[in-house]
Amino acid sequence: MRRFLLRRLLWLALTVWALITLSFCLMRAGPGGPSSSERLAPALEADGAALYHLDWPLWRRYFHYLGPLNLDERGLFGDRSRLLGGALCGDLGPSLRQRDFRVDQILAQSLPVSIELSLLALLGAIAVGLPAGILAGLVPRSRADVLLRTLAMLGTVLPNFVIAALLLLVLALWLRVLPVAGYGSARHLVLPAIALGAPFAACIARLARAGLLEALARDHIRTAIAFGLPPWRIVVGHALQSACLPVVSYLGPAAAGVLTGSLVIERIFAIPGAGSQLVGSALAGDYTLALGVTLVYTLLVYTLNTLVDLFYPLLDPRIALEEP
Amino acid sequence: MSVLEVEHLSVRFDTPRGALQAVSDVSFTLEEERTLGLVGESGAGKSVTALALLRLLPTSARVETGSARFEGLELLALGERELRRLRGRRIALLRQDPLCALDPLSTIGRQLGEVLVTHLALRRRQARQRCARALAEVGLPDSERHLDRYPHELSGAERQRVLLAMALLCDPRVLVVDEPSSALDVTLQAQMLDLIERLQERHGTAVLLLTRDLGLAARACQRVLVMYAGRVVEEAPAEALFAGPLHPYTRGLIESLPRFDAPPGQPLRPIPGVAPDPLVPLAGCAFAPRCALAGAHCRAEVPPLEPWRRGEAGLGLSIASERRAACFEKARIALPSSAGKGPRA
Amino acid sequence: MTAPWLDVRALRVEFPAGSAPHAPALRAVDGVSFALERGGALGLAGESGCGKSTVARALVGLAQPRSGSIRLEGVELAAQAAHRPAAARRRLQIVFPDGPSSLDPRQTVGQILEEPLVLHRKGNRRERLARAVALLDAVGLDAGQLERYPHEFSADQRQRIAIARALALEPELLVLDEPARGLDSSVRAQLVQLLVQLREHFGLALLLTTQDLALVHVLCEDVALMCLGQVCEYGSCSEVFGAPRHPYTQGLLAAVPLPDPSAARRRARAILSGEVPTPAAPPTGCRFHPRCPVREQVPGERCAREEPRLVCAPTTQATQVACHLYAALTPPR
Amino acid sequence: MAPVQTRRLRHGWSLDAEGLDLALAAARRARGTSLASHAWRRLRSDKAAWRSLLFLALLVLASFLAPLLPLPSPMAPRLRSEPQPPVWPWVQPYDERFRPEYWDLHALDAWMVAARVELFGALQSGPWLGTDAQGRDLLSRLVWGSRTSILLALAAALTSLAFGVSYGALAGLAGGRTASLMMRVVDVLCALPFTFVVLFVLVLLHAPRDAALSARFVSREQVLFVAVGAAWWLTMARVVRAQVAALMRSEFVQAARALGARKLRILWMHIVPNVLPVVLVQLALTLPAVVLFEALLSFLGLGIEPPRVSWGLLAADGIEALNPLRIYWWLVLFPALAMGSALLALELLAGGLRGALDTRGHGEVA
Repeated sequence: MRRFLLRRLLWLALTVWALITLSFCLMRAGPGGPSSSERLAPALEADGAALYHLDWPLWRRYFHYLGPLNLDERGLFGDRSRLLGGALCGDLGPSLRQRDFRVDQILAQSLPVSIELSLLALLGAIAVGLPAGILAGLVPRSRADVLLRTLAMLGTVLPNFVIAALLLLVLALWLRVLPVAGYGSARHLVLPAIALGAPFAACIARLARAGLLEALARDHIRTAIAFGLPPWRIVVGHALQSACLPVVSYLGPAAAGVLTGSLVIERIFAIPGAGSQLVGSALAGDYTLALGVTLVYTLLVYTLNTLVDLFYPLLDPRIALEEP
Repeated sequence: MSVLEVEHLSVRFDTPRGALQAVSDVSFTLEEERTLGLVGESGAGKSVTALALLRLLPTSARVETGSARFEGLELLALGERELRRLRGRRIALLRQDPLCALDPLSTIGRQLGEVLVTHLALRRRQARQRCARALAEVGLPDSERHLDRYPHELSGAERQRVLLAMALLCDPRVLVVDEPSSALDVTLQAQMLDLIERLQERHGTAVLLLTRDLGLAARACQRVLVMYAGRVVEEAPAEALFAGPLHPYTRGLIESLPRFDAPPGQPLRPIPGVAPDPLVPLAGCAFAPRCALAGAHCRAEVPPLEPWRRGEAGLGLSIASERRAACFEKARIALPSSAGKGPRA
Repeated sequence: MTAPWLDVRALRVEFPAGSAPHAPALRAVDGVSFALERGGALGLAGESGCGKSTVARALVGLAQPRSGSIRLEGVELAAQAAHRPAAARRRLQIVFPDGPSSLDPRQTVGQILEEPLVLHRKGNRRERLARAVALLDAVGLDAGQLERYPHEFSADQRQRIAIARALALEPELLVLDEPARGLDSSVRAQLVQLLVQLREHFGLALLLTTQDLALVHVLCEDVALMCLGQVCEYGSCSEVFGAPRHPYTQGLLAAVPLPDPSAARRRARAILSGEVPTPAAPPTGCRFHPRCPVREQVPGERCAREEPRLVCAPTTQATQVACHLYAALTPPR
Repeated sequence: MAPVQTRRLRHGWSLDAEGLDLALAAARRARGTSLASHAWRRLRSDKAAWRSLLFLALLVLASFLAPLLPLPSPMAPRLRSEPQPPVWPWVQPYDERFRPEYWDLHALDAWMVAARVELFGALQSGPWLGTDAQGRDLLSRLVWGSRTSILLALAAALTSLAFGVSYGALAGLAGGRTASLMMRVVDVLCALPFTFVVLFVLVLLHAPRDAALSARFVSREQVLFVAVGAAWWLTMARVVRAQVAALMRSEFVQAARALGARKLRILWMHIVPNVLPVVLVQLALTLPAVVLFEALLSFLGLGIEPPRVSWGLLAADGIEALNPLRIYWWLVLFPALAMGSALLALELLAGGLRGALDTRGHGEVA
C-alpha cells in the first residue's frame, strides 16, 4: 500500500514541477511574456519589472518563482521575514487581469463554487445513471431498455453545451421554470448540474447495463441457477457487484471530464467558478491565474484517480494494489 | 427403488440455421444409490438431456415430448417456482468445469451459505457450521479457513471439491455430474469419482454421470446408456456392455480406445467417417453411413431400441440385467465368436 | 555403445517468477535426461505443470535452457536457442495442441502450409503449392481445401493441418505437445492412426507429451514419467507399464480409466491423494514425497531431505527409476 | 473426407503439373470466406451501422466539395438588425448576390471556388436554415464548419495510427521490463487532466493581437492539431500493446518463431493482420471524442478563431443569441442537429464495427 501511494505522489510531484517549469519558460521566452508584451499597461510595465526581478540572474528568478524558498530581499538573502514563497507554496503572484487580487485569493473564492457544481453533477450522474443502467440490463430488449438506451446514446453523443442550450431553450426561456443563469440559491444550480452531469449519467448507464449483461452471462450465474437460487438473490448477490466494477473504474476519468465540462457550463450559466476564471484568463492571456487553476485541477484529478484505484481492490479481491 | 423415470424425451433447438433435433426419444430410469452413465461424444445430446430435466436449457430449446417423474412429480410440467425449489435441494448439478463455476467476488462461505439459507432457511451461524462440515466431508482440511477465502485463492482441485460440497449440502436424491471437457487432470478426475462413490454409499444418492470417456463410465457406473446423434443406441449393465457390445457404434468406440493389455504397437481400429451434422435430418439409423454392417433396412428406417432377451443366442447374462440395443443387425454382432470380426466384417 | 541419435543431458529450464528482478526463478525443468534413436518414439507423461511441455519447447528452441545439453547427432543445440542455424531448425518440428490460436485465423490453409517453405526459401510458388497439396493429402485431408480458413474446419482437422505444416520441411523429429487433448475418442483414434502411418512412411521420430498414458502405450516405444520438472521413471513402455516401480507411476496408472469394468474394479486403489503440486514451490527432497503412499518404507525420512538419483531398476538394465526404495543400485551409463 | 486408413500415402513430393492444376482449380471453387469478408457481410447486415457509414461518407464528401456547392460565402456579412429565421427552400430557392468572399483559401479550394463561379455564376442558395446576427448564412457555415471537425478527426486518426499503433506494437513485441516502462509513461500521460494542460498551453502561446508578430508565431489552430495528435494516441497504444502481447504468446506465432522467422517478419505476417480489427474499433471510438474536444475549445473561444468557422463556434453564437425576449431557435437547433447526427453516426458505426469484428461470433450450435 505505501509503495503504491509513494509512486503516485512521486508522479504527481513530477507533473506539478513540469507544469510550473513549463509556464516559467514559456512566460520568459514567449513574446507574450512580461519582458516584451506590449499588452501590459505602461504602469504595470515598471511594476512588472520590479515584480519579476528582471535584473536577477535566470536561475535565481527561476527558483524564486518555483522554489519553496523566497529568494528576494525579504527571503533567504534578505532579512528572512518571509522565508517561504514561490509557486510550490501557492504564492503564484498577482493575477495580471485582476491586478489587485492575488491568484490564491481568486482561487479561494471561486474554487468552492466549481467543486460544489462538479460534485453535484457527478453524484447526480451516478444516482441517475447506475440504477437506469441496471434496470435496462435486467429487462433487455424491452421498451424500457430501448428508451433508456436511446437516451443514453443521446447523452453521450450531444456535447454538454448543446444539452445546456436545449435545456435553457425549453426549461428556462419557454417554460420559465428555472432561472436562466447566475449563482445564488440552489435553484440556480439545477440546470447547470443536469447539463454537466447528463453525458456522464449516459456513459455510466451504458457501462452498468453492459456490465450487468456480461455478469449475468458468466458461468457462476448458471451454477447459482442450477442451485435454485431465486432470481433476485442471483442478481443482487452475484451480478450487481461485478456489474459495478466497470462503473467504478470509469469514475476517475469521469471526474476529470466533469471538471472539464464545468468550464463550459460555468460560462453558459455565468457561474463564478474556477472554470470560468480559467477561461477568462485564457482569453486575456493571464497566465499566472491559468497556472493556478490548472495546478489545482491537476491536483484534484490526481487525488480522485488515486482514490478510485484505492477503492477498486475492495470491490474486486483479485486485483492486488500494485498493478497500476 | 427407482428415483427418476424419464420416458421418450425429445428436445429441439430452433437455431438461425434451422431446427436441430438435439435429443430424440430418450428413456431411462435412475435407481437409488446406483450410478447411471450417459456416454456419448460431443454433440450426442447427453448434456441437453440432463439440463432438460431441470429446465436449464437456453430459451431457444423446446422440449417436444417426454415425461420425467421424480418423487411423484412430473418435472417437465412443473411451474418455475416449484422447479426452483427442487434445483439444488432434491436434484443437484455438479459441473466438472475447473474454470470458474464459483463467483470470483464473494467468499466460499457466503456462496455455500446462500444455498442453505435459500432451501433450508437456516440462520447465518447455523448455515456456516453446516458448510464447514460439508467441506470437511469432501476432504478439504481445516474447512473453517476455507470458508473465508475467495475462489481465486484455491487450486483447481479445491474448487472442484467446493462445488461437490455445494451439491451435497442439502442431501439431494439425485446428483447429475456433467463432465464437459477432460481439462481436469486424470488423477483429479479419479479422486473426484472415488469421492462421489463414497458419498453415494453414505447418502444413498442416485448419480447420473455424463461423460465422453468410456473408461470413466466403466469405472464409475453400474449401468451405461450409449448415445449417438441424440438417440440412445444401446443400454446395458457396464460389465455386459464392455464384455460384448451389441451396437456397432459401441463396439467401434471400445475398439478405438488405446488399451494397456494390448501388445504395444498394435494398431488401433478407429471408426471411419465423421459424426453427422445435427442440422441435416437423416433417414434411418444415424450411424449407417459409418457402419460396415449397414444394409438397405438400416438406411430406410430408424431401428427401435428393442430389449435383447437372453433366449436368443445371447451371451448367458442374468434376466434382471435387461439389455437394449437399437440395431437391426444386433443378432449378427452378438455371435459369441465375433470378438475377432467386429463391425468391419 | 555409440552416442544416441538425440541425446538430452541434465536439461534445466527456468522462468523468472514474478516481476521482481531477483525473485527465485521457477525451475520448470530441473535436470531431465533422455535419449532417442533415429525413427524411435518417446512419450513424456505426467500431470499438468510437470514441465513436459517446457521440454518440448526447449527442444525446438522456443525456450532457452539455463544449462544441460541437447545433442542431435553430435550437434549441440541447447546453446543459443533463439538463433539456431536453419538446418538444425528444419530437422525438429513442433505441433501444438488444437486451440483457438494454434493456426493464424487470417491465413488460408495454403498460406499456412507454404509459410515454412517460404521462410526456408524452398522452391518457387508452383513447387510450394504442389508441396502444400501433397501435404494435405498426406494428412488425409481433401487437397481442394487450400483456400479455406481455419475457422471452417473441425477440431481434429485443424490438428491435422498443424501436423501437415510441421511436415513441410521433411523433419526427422516431430515433437507433439499434447496432440489429442480434448478430442473425442473416435476422432483421437483416427489421429493416432495417422501418426503411426506418418512414422512408418517418413521414418519420423516422435516425441509426445501427454497426460494420457494409454496414448503413449499405443504410439511410443519408450516412456518417461515426469513429476515437477524431474524424471522419476524412464524405460520401455512394456517394462514401465507392465511392472511400474515408482509410486508416482503406479498412482498414474491406477487413475487411468480402463474400458473394462472388471479390470477397473480389481486394480488396487493406489490413487494419488492430495493436490497437483505447482512448480512455483517444489517440495524439498524427492518432489513426490508429500503424496507418496510408500514414504514410510524408506528409513530415516530420506525422501523429505534428499533428492533421489536416477538409478537402474533391479531386474532390467533398461528401466531407470528415481526413488530411494531403489537407492542401493548402480546409476545409469 | 475419405477414411484415413484406406488412403495410401504418396511417395515423394513432386506432383505432376496436370494434377496440380486440377487441385488448384478445386481449391478455387471451394474457396472459404475469410474473417474479413465475414465481418464485412455482418456490417452490411447491421442496418444502423451501414446507414451511418453512408451518412458519414456523404458528410465527408459534402464538406470536401463545399467550395463547389452553390452556397453563399460563410463569412459574407449582410448587416441586418436581427438574425433572419429560416426560409423554406421552395419559398426563396435562390438569389443572385453571391460574392466570393472567403478567408485565405489554399490552391485547391480557390480553384474549386473558381469552378463553382463558372458553373453557377452568381447563383447561391437562399437562407434555408436562416442567418445569424451578421446575416451570414447558417447552412453554408455549417457545411464549412464541418471541415474543421473532419480535418481534426483525420489528424487524430493519423497520429493515433502512426504513433499509437507503432508504440503499442513495439511495447507488445519488446515485452518484459521495457514494455512495462513504456506503458508506465503512457499511464502517466493519461493521468494528466488533458484539457486543462491544453488550455494552459494556449494561454502561454496566446498569439498577440497584431498580425506582425503572429506571422512567425504558431496559430491556435496548429496548437489544436498538435494537442489532438499528442493526446489521442495514448489509448490506442494501450489497446494495441495488450493485443500484440496476447498474439506473441499465441501458438501460431510460437510455431513461426520455432521455424526461425525473425521478429519483423512475424510482425508483418501474423501480428498486423490480427491487430487490425482492434485498431479499427478503437479508431471508431476516438473520432467522436476528438470532435467533442474541438467543439468544446471553439465554444470557449479558444479553438478556431473567426473568420474561420467550426461547429463549436456556431453553437457558441447560438447560445449567445439566446435571450428572454426573442428566441432565435434555429441558431441553436441546427448546430445541435448537425453535431448530434454526426456523432450519433460515429457511435452507431463504432458499435456496428465492434459487433462485426469480434471473432467470438463463430459460436457452434448449443
